[in-house]
Amino acid sequence: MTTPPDHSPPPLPPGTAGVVAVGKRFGAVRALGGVTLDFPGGQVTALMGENGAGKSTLLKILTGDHQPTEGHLHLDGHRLDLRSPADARAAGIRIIPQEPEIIPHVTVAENVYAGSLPRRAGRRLDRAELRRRILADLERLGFAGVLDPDLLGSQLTPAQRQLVEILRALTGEAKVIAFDEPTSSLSEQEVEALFALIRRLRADGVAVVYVSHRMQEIFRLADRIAVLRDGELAGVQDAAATNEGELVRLMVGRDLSAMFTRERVATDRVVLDVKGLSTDDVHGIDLRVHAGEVVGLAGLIGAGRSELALALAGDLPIRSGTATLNGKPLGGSPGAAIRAGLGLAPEERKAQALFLHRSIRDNTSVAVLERLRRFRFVRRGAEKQLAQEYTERLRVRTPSIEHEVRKLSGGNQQKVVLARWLARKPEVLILDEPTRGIDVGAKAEIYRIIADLAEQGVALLVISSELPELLGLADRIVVMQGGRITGELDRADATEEAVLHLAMADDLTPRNPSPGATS
Amino acid sequence: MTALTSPPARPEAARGSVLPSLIARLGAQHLSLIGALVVVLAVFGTLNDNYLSLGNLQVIAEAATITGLLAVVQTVVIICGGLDISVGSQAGVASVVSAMAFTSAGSNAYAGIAAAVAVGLLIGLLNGAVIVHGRVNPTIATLAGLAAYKGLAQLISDGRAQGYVLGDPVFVFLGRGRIAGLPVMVWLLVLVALAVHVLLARTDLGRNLYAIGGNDTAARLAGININKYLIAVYGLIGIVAAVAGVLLTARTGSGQPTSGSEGLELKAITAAALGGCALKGGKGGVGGTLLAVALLGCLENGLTVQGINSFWQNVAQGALLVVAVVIQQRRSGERAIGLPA
Amino acid sequence: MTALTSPPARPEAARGSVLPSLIARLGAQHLSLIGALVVVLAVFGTLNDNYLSLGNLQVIAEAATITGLLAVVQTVVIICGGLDISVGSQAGVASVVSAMAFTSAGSNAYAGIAAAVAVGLLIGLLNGAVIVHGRVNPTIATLAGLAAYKGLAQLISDGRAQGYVLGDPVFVFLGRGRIAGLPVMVWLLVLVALAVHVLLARTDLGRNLYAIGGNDTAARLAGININKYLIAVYGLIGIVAAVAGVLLTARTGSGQPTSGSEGLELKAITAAALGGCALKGGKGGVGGTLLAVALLGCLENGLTVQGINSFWQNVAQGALLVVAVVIQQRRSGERAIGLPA
Amino acid sequence: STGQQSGSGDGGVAKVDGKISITYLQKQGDQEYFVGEAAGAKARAAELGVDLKVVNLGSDANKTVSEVQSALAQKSNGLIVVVPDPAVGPQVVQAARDAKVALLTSDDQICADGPDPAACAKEQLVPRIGFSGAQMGGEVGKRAAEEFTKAGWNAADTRVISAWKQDVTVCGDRVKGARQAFDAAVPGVKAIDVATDNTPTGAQDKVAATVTANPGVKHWVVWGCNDENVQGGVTALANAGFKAEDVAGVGLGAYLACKDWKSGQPSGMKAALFINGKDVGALAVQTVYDKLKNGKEFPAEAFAPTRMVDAADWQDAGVSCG
Ligand SMILES: Nc1ncnc2c1ncn2[C@@H]1O[C@H](COP(=O)(O)OP(=O)(O)OP(=O)(O)O)[C@@H](O)[C@H]1O
Ligand SMILES: Nc1ncnc2c1ncn2[C@@H]1O[C@H](COP(=O)(O)OP(=O)(O)OP(=O)(O)O)[C@@H](O)[C@H]1O
Ligand SMILES: O[C@@H]1[C@@H](O)[C@@H](O)CO[C@H]1O
Ligand SMILES: [Mg+2]
Ligand SMILES: [Mg+2]
Repeated sequence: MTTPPDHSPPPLPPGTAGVVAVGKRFGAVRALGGVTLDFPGGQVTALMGENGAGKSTLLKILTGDHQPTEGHLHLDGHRLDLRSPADARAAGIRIIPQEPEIIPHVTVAENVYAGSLPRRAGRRLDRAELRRRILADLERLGFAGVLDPDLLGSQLTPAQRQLVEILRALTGEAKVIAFDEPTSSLSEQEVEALFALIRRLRADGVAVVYVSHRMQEIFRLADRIAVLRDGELAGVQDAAATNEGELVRLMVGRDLSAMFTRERVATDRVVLDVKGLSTDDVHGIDLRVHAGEVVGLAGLIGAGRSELALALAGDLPIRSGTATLNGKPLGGSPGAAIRAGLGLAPEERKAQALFLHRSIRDNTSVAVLERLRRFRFVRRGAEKQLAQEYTERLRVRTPSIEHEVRKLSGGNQQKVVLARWLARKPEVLILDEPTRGIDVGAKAEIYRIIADLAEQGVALLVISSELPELLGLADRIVVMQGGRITGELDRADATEEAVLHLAMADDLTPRNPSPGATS
Repeated sequence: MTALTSPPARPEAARGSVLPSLIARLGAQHLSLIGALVVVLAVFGTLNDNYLSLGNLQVIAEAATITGLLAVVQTVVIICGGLDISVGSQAGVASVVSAMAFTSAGSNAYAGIAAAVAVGLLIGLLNGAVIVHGRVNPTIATLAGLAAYKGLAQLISDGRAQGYVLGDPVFVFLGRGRIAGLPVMVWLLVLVALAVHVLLARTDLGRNLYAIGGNDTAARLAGININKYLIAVYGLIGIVAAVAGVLLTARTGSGQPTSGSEGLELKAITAAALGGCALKGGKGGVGGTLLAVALLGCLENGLTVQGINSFWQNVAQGALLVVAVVIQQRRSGERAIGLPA
Repeated sequence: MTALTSPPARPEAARGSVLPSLIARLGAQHLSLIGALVVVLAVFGTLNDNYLSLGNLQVIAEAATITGLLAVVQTVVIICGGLDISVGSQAGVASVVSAMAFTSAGSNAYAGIAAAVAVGLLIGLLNGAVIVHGRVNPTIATLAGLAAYKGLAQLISDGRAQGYVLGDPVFVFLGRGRIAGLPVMVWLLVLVALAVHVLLARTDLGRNLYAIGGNDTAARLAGININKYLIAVYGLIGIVAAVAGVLLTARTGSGQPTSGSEGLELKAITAAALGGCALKGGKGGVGGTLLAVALLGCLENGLTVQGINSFWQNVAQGALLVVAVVIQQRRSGERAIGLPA
Repeated sequence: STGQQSGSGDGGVAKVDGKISITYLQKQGDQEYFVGEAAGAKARAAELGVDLKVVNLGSDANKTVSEVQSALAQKSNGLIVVVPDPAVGPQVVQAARDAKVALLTSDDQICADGPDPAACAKEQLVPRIGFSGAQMGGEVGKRAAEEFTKAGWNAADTRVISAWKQDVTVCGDRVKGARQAFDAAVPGVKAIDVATDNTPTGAQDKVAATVTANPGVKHWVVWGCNDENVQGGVTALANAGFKAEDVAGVGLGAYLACKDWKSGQPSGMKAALFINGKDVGALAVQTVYDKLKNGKEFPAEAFAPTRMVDAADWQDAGVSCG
């Protein structure tokens, strides 16, 4: 039931922005073609589509970061020409970009107000006012305890970086706010605070654009749902009048098999054995993962899951306790851990995993080169074959495996990270937020690969902030809080409520953002 | 007034009275530099009675002024993610221009200074334009400038020292005058350093420079006009390099196309880096840079005063540079490329 | 065998016969350099009948060899995210050592060469160790090396040219010999360049170097032992800088502590940068660097042959550097600091 | 102030009773000639019981001012200076006078009240131990002309290569002197100016380029600022296939030329003007010592002995060849 794009009457509410016949090319790649779409004021318009469908590109055009190669924008009934993000900001258009951009050596407060710092006469920075403002905004937006305004940008966790971007967009007057996968590194608590915020924005008449791959979120928030496919508008749906199946069909052009389920194949053979392990921020971890088992690791922001993963992978020093893989001790260096049979697909793809200026092929093969070489020469044929195989299985949207990774969409970049580690086939594979930003179709494929690996006897430790995903995948869920394991749930007993209970053991009252108007 | 150093990570420290906070802040951030400085002063002071005399300290300060000026502006451009390798050549052009304009304006010092500053500004803006509009990497653009402006200085001067300014009271005042017992040159350095410090630490302009150097995408998305800032910063460098060139003329008595300015870029960059500027941008401050300038100046003077031959001086300077940085790195706990934490 | 350039973005092009593919690849990636080279050759070839003579081309090649060697290894270290500013000083040490060891071993050239290479390797490993274990930024560490090794060369030679090797057939062969009409020195450059190209483009070691320079955290987490690679790369630089030093001795007839090696670092870095190495690492290749070396060499020779005075030469070289890079940037469409896409 | 006193009339300088300290400030202290000069000065200072410091100024006029000030702050009794550029001279003179310290220059001349020694009133020239660039060049040019004539070359197929670093003032004086003397003796030979960086390799590359650009030339005369330039030029010619008998290089310094001669091989390096840096350094220290100890007035100008040497007589002349 595709509604053709249509912006004839009824008259648009004030604050409506939109694009008319907009297209964008990057060299030979056509990212967008002829998209006409409105974002009405006082409504949440969700934007969906497979990885690489053009969602981020559309938002970047809307916010002045990219200039369209065809078509134009409008706001409040006037044609809009944006030559820079500054123009867009001035017009009242904001974005929370897919990848947070943080300034490393300045404080959170300066990060948030960069470009519009409060000042006194003579351009003197007004530090008192800056402090007042950040505290007020943190309070108003419900992030008061989560983000210390004096922290430096370089000290922030991925979730905190995301919060900085949200704060940036929500300060000052805004007519249009675009969220590009804002929840992909947030945990439940922050997600709830964010949703409350978005609802308030809508009530204030702001036009909200919301990009996400998470169906649940979309149906909780959106008034309208626009679907992009291959850079074109596949349809616009009324949220109340559509369903998951229909959206998926619009996105991928076919039906997807029903909910993912897998059988338990775990053996009794312990592969990864962690005893009393502590690092600087993680304490007394006891954990076993068996061959063929998928263990899920749940927790809120800063629970210490990523830190545990990095310690096992040899990148953070172990202060006490032991970790062994098939009896061989872990620790030392990432190289040693990999040689011992451990693989880690880390959490932050750009900072920790990708070589942005290298090809998909290079990025896929980097951890398996020693299997692909003869003497020390890389066997190009074998390498290409490997990269080709995973690029196809994970449905990476790219003209060729020689494409530079920086030119891929966020979700497709994530697939390349996974391809590297899936290709490596280690005995223990740790996946830290593996489906961050990944579309529905590819998610299903990744789940299938995880299931295959388990069947082949690989021991898997999956860290995810998306609880439904963990519940569907894991044989067992281990929950962390404050650097410690607070409990463990078997597949049969695991429910969202049970996991959340353990994740917030001390503080079971959800912090509701304080009421108050947003601007 | 806060300390002469990079912006406070914890603004609380910036409160309180000026001097103790200044010392506390400089101390915490630059302990290794201060330690090295104390060691250098103590060692040479013990070996030589005159080393710590007021006279010698003034000599050290005066000798370090021109490098200091260039190091201060180098700090600014490094903070915003650039680099200027052409500062020495720029100073050379300014030196020659100041002397030649002075002469042809009938021994008018103000004409000489104005001409030098104007030319410096022009060159700086040209550098900025090449980098911003030509999209040339700052290192390469100013590497090219290093050669081109040197050639320019040689061409306009025919490769020879130009003019003679020692008969002029203004130049003599700049080169030899004192105010309140301190050389005029040193006052100039103090003024420029303070102004740049205030710019960096206390104005929104300065904070935007840290943003640009720390993450240019973030800065752009925040609506900061990076191009304008970069061009302005290179323009500022041009002006300060011109002041350095004028001082060169005042000190040596004539306009020098290359002598006295060659190699200044390396000294300025060394001081900025030793003072804590991260070469990839976004970090650093005037305080650290000045400390580094002082350290290098005291060391050089001490070695010379002790009659150490210049070959050993090279070895000693290289070694000290490494030692100071090693200590600094260990303290800051920062991970250099690829090292385990 | 594929072209002398960074590992192929499109390996398809590497198939087919060697020469056309080489030209196609170099051409596509370095059109502005090739364009500039053609212009330079055409202009000076028209102005002067002998410019394009075999003899003069050999002179150009020979004059560019030492810079070329250092530019090739500079390419490697820049690719892995480092820099070596001390290569010139290293070559100076090696030059002096080769001549002194030659003399004290009773005019044994092999002893001279072996001693120089051994010392070069040691210095290189020392640089690597300071950077890796001392956690010192490569620029600062080798800036210190620039001073320290220069002092070392001066100390062991007492600042004087050492020995006389032109009576020795091995040194004469190195400095003046030809094989198949090509100077031995040039053969050496070709050999080193080919070896480094194969290392970078065809082996897993080379891949890992690009990875380290592209994203050191990612490289570490992919299991690459960055420390080992860095130390090895600086060791390699030490060896090649020593070879350059030996050639310096062979060409000038005696061991030169500073003469002939001072300033080589800037030339090498300029060539690597002009050839397409990104100074922040992860990008570049031997092909582009060699093209840049050729371009700079042909330009310098042409200007000299035309009798252009050295002041204009500086201006011309600076201007050419900017023009070539501007064209290159425009073509690659890459965003320099802060520009809109 | 300055105008009143004559260059030598530094009347305020008192005799020194205790240990005398002298600072020797040299341009290009890492260059072979100056390394020798420093060695000669140190040896003589040791004999005389003088406390001597040698400071390398490189080619930095600004550092000259700083180091003069530093030496004065250190209470040196006497200064000997080789300026990187004569234009900085008046500053040096002024500082020394203000401090009432004895000032002698070595090698290069400076003027008390103006940047150009050539345009200086005689009484304003600072006393000096050294040599005259023009005069040294003249000797080089004269010898080059003799070599040309002796070889029986003709102007048509001979070229002169004149190699120097074009922004070093004293280099310009030397090659100009050489040119004048040469032209006066054998007119009509074309000369090619080659811009170098004053290093052997730099000169070699530039001369090599020049040579291929002039294919008709059969014989070459080479001179330059110093031995580095001439040796580099001669080596380039050898590499280009010119036989020793087709090249007449006349060096300046003899410290590199002697290496060719020592090897006993035929060389295009036909002669060199030997300036004994050691003697200059020793004489300078002695002169300042005599003034401070015994009140003996500075001579206005004392020339270091220079001597044209060649493969046959360099050893007799006392050239030490490292
Ligand atoms: N509020 C906070 N402020 C600053 N640092 C924090 C905070 N919370 C956690 N950290 C740091 O984060 C690290 C532990 O978080 P880690 O990233 O391992 O957790 P996680 O469970 O993976 O959560 P996340 O979803 O944030 O990745 C530690 O280094 C800790 O010091
Ligand atoms: N800077 C760029 N250079 C070249 N191609 C680009 C660039 N940015 C985006 N593309 C291409 O444009 C297409 C659309 O990308 P976009 O980032 O808009 O996708 P998306 O819908 O946001 O995907 P995701 O869900 O993975 O974030 C992709 O094919 C991508 O490879
Ligand atoms: O370079 C020369 C040196 O060779 C010697 O001749 C003395 O004067 C210097 O300028
Ligand atoms: Mg996207
Ligand atoms: Mg995490």
